[in-house]
Amino acid sequence: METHKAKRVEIIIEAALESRLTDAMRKAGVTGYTILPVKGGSGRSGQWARAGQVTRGSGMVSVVCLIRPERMEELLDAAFAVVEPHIGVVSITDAEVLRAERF
Amino acid sequence: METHKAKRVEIIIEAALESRLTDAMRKAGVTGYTILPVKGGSGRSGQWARAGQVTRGSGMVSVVCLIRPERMEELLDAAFAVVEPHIGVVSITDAEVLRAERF
Amino acid sequence: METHKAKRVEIIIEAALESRLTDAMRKAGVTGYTILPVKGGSGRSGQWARAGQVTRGSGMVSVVCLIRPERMEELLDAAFAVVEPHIGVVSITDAEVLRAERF
Amino acid sequence: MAEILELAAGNLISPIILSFVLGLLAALARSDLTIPEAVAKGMSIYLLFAIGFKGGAGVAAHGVDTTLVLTLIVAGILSFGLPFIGFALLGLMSKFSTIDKAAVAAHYGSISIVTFVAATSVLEAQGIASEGYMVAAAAVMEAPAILSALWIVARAGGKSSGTVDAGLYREILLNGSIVLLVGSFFIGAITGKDGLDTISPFIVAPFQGVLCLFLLDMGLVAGRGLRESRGELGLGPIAFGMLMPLVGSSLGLLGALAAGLSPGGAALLMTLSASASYIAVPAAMRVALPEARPSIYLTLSLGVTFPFNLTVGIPLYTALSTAFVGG
Amino acid sequence: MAEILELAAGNLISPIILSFVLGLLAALARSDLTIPEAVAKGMSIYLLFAIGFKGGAGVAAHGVDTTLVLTLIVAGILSFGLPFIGFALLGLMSKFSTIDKAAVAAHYGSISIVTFVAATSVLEAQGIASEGYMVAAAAVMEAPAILSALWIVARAGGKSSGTVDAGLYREILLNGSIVLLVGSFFIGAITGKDGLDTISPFIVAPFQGVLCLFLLDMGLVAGRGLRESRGELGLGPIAFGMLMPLVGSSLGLLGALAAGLSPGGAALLMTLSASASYIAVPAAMRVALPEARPSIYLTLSLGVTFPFNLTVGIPLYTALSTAFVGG
Amino acid sequence: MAEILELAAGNLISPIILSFVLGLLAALARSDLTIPEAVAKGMSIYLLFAIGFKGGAGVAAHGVDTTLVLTLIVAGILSFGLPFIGFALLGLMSKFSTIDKAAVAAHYGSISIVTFVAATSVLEAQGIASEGYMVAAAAVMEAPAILSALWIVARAGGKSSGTVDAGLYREILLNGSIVLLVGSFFIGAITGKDGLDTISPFIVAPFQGVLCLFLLDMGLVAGRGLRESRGELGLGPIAFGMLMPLVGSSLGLLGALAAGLSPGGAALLMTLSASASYIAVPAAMRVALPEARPSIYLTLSLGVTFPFNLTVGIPLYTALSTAFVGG
Ligand SMILES: Nc1ncnc2c1ncn2[C@@H]1O[C@H](COP(=O)(O)O)[C@@H](O)[C@H]1O
Ligand SMILES: Nc1ncnc2c1ncn2[C@@H]1O[C@H](COP(=O)(O)O)[C@@H](O)[C@H]1O
Ligand SMILES: Nc1ncnc2c1ncn2[C@@H]1O[C@H](COP(=O)(O)O)[C@@H](O)[C@H]1O
Ligand code: NA
Ligand code: NA
Ligand code: NA
Repeated sequence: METHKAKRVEIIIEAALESRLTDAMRKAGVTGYTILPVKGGSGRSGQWARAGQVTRGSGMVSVVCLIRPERMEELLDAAFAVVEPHIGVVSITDAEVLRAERF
Repeated sequence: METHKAKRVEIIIEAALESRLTDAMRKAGVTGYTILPVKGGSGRSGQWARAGQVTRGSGMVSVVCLIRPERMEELLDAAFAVVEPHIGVVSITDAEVLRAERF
Repeated sequence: METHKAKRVEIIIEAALESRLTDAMRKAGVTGYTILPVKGGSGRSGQWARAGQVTRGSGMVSVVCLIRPERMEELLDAAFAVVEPHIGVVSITDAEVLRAERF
Repeated sequence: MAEILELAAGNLISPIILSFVLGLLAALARSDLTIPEAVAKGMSIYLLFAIGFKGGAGVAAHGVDTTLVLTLIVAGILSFGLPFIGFALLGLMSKFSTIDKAAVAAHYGSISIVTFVAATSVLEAQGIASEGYMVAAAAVMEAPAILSALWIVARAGGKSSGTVDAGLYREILLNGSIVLLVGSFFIGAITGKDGLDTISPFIVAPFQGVLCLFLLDMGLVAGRGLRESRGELGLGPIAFGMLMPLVGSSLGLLGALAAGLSPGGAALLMTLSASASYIAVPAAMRVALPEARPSIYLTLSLGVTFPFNLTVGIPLYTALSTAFVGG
Repeated sequence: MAEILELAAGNLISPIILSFVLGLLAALARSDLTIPEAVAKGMSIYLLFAIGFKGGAGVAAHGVDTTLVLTLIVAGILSFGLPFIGFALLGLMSKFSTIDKAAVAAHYGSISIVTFVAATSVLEAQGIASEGYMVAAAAVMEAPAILSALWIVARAGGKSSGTVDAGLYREILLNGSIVLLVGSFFIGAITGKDGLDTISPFIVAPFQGVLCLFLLDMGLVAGRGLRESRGELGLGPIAFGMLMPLVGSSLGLLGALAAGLSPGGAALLMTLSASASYIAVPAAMRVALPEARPSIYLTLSLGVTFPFNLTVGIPLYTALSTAFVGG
Repeated sequence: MAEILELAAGNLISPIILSFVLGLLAALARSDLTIPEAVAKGMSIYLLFAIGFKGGAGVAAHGVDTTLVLTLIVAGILSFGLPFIGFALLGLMSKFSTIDKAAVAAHYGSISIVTFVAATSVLEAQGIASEGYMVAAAAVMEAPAILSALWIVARAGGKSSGTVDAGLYREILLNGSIVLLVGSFFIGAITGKDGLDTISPFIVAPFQGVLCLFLLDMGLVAGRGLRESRGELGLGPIAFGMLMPLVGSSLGLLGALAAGLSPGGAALLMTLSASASYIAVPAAMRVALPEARPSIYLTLSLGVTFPFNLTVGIPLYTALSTAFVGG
């Protein structure tokens, strides 16, 4: 099966910023992404879990974005502007995708 | 720790097709996979979110499958046959796994 | 944008062992991770789904950990000690991260 | 006419309608008010169980009269038939593709159970009795329309890449709502008044309140749908979303007269015919006709026809049925 | 005997049993009917809170009689002891490994709170009073069986790779159901009749209805479990799933006589002894004995013993207790 | 004074307080008892809807008196003003950074709706009437405090990297709780007694029971928060968490006298002023002042002030308001 090179960018960010991130992505021309719920986590700002959480419904989400390698910088710039002052992490993996025309 | 080469295939697909995809995978001899819930997303067919969704309970899921490199083509063929007429994306990453005997 | 090499370790494990795994990780000095809920899956021990599950609330979780390559062995050792007698899978992918000072 | 308007006005300021309006406004104003998916599903399970059980207990109390079989047959015919009319009307009123037209038509042949529930509570408030087995008629009308739509697509040579297999038919026939509605109907019919007495503090007393919260959620969902699909529908399709319920309910009235239903039962059959599915059919369409655009069929069903029926339709159907069926 | 059959028949057509059957059939027919996990958990929290509170309020009303301590001791002994009998019986009736046998045995020493709840509502329907502190007996019986099973494995030289640490013991003793049951029991006992009056429209009136939906879910889950593990259990183990409750309830009856319980209390202790855990013990087994196969212990507990108790067991235990304990 | 103590004691052994205590203890003992997020959200939607609707129906019944506008103005001023006092007090009682102090202050200017709900149910139990529009006062007090905090940060030259944009203001003003509270208030006001009668078996009868389970969850969450942030707060801040409600309620009392509220209304305005937000404000802080530490403001609001108000505060405010406002 024919596959095409792509980057898989995963952004773990506070739920309160989700719409700001996706807005910024759309402005940067990135219209394909998937948002996964997050159950809990731990980082420099401590540990948290959705269930035992003081403000339910806050918490974090994971935004996964498959993108052509040449478009990645734009995405990272847009994402970074939103994530920068906040907690959360951004990671990038090399990937391949089917149906490249969709990206 | 000893690790073994594998492929990580991630298929994001409409929930209505989940059982059709896993049936097809089983027919192709793939019996190991994990299904993650998806909270929302955006693609060529527009934006959607589980919470603000018109038909609750539809939405999408992410099927993650770790597989030996030599078995991947079969998996992709099986998956593609299900995904092809529908919306959704398929991506592949190089990975390594512990406990190779389980794959 | 400047990125730094990292490993992305993904551990799919029974929910009942979640706190044991994260405790072991913390003991090994790993304080950054994210836990994703899992909806269902299939493996050598058979198929299961959260919805049709006999003991609700058990099921599995996916623990994702971004870590500096040189720290990975410690993480794998700690994780393996917990996962070993139980069902579940561990996979590792090469990744890059922004804001390396956070890892 | 004055009576209809009065009824409509009385209906409009009921807590359930206002809850729907609240949800709609909140969504249009982009408030972050949301009802968790699990809670919304829980409420819909509650409503289905309650309405099925009460229908069954009603049948146990009043016995099965001869119109039961007739009503179910009429209901099946309506669900099979309405998509053809819908498809033809859309040919005149829209520029949709064959597949989009067929998908929309399927929604209007099938039914919306919340619209049905809202109608029963309007009837109750007015003290109009209705046949308990109307719940069974609702269940009968869920699925046939889907078959009609698939047949229309096949006949029109519109080729869809979707999957129409045995699995799909099972999913359609055994979908959760049908099974729960029919199942609780039988439980109600078997356990009768005793059963109803045991659980009526759960399924009768708080019913209206749960319905309010459920309609709040429907308003939120409809409002978000409208906002996202803004501009995708022309005036023609929107007019269709209000004309089709009138056509459907007229045929429902004829069917009710043919089956010999009471005025209350007739109002419910009219409501069922007028209402458009927003759960079972969309799910089937994603599998069978993936090219059909959800933004079209869901916006029409939930954003146009559902509010239309809730506000204008139900009082109108009730008035017409009491006028024409006598009572 | 005729009386028992009549009771059983009356029990069988109650809304709660029929709801369970509906869920079972829906799952076996592969309907997609599902109750969201969060809603199912919410209902089980409701049931635990309500049953605990009512038990406590009952104790506040009738006072602590001298059998209380005796009952709790007997309950603990039953939970500790039953796994040994279960393990021995499985040696005769199955070919399971030592670890599988011990895991199954642990389930039968512990209890199923829904079976208990169903029994209290059968007693209520028949106007048979029971001691409020039976709720405390239920809490006492949750955990000891797990220790017995671990001890059996250790003694039999069966080595499991599982984790038996301080964390495990805390999880077993402070698991959510025990804490909620005991906690609400104390709240009920402290606030007494006043407290009960304040919240009885929430915990008393709708109780039966919530129980119906909860059993619908249990039916769905049991049915899906049966379908998936089809063929994994032989006839021997299935027979065990029906024999063991009879053995357990007999010992429960002896215990009730020894402790001096009323007929209603005796029926409940019999039910507790006869029932098999499907929440607390399976979770502990995954940690402590990961090699034990869930498809065995869950299918037996939820697919065989639970329906057996619900349909045949409870009426039988009630009849026996009223016959033997007098009253 | 004796009266206050008696009230406090009576309050302390109510099911709702004990449910909170149960949750707190379970969390501190590290039990795995948890209420699913969706269920907790569902309950809070229920409480907001019920309290809003009842407030509105109250206004419909007793009419809008002249103090309404005055009360809303006073409420707005309190919410705007209290953060400045809080910020100043924290300057004396803590070593927090400017941003942390401002964030904490915002919480105390805003309100906790559950504290308000608990106060209304204490008033009800004592047969003290209160103005239905106090619900509107609660809604008015949610947001202004956030603006004060942002202004404080800006004035103090404390630069936060957070995002203060139009989106943030919309989120604050149209956040789900405000919309639901105000919306259901209007539904109640429009449909009046008829509306209330229709849905009172849902929003009135089971209200206290739902509140119990909700407070159980609050206890769990507060206990987990306390455990995780153990040691992060010094004695000064903890004292602040109990002093600030006293300061707030005193100003609330003055405001109530100025506006001419009844004793019941005054008690509620005192409670609102004394309570600290734990939903709307924390969410806004994460966006606007991300450097502010949640472990500080949440622990103070939910771990210190909430239990303080629930146990000591509400009976005190009720006693003071009846003493000072007459009635
Ligand atoms: N190394 C990591 N690997 C995976 N997720 C992380 C990592 N570090 C932080 N996170 C996630 O990002 C959130 C905030 O992290 P932090 O900004 O370090 O407090 C955590 O709660 C985790 O969900
Ligand atoms: N580039 C992408 N990266 C990640 N997920 C995507 C991407 N494109 C599409 N998706 C997911 O697939 C769904 C359907 O996409 P589409 O077929 O483009 O409408 C979206 O709602 C997303 O959840
Ligand atoms: N090859 C695989 N790829 C992804 N997930 C897997 C794989 N094998 C097992 N799993 C996950 O691990 C769980 C236990 O697997 P097993 O230990 O093989 O029974 C399954 O239910 C899946 O969620
Ligand atoms: Na219809
Ligand atoms: Na037992
Ligand atoms: Na305040």
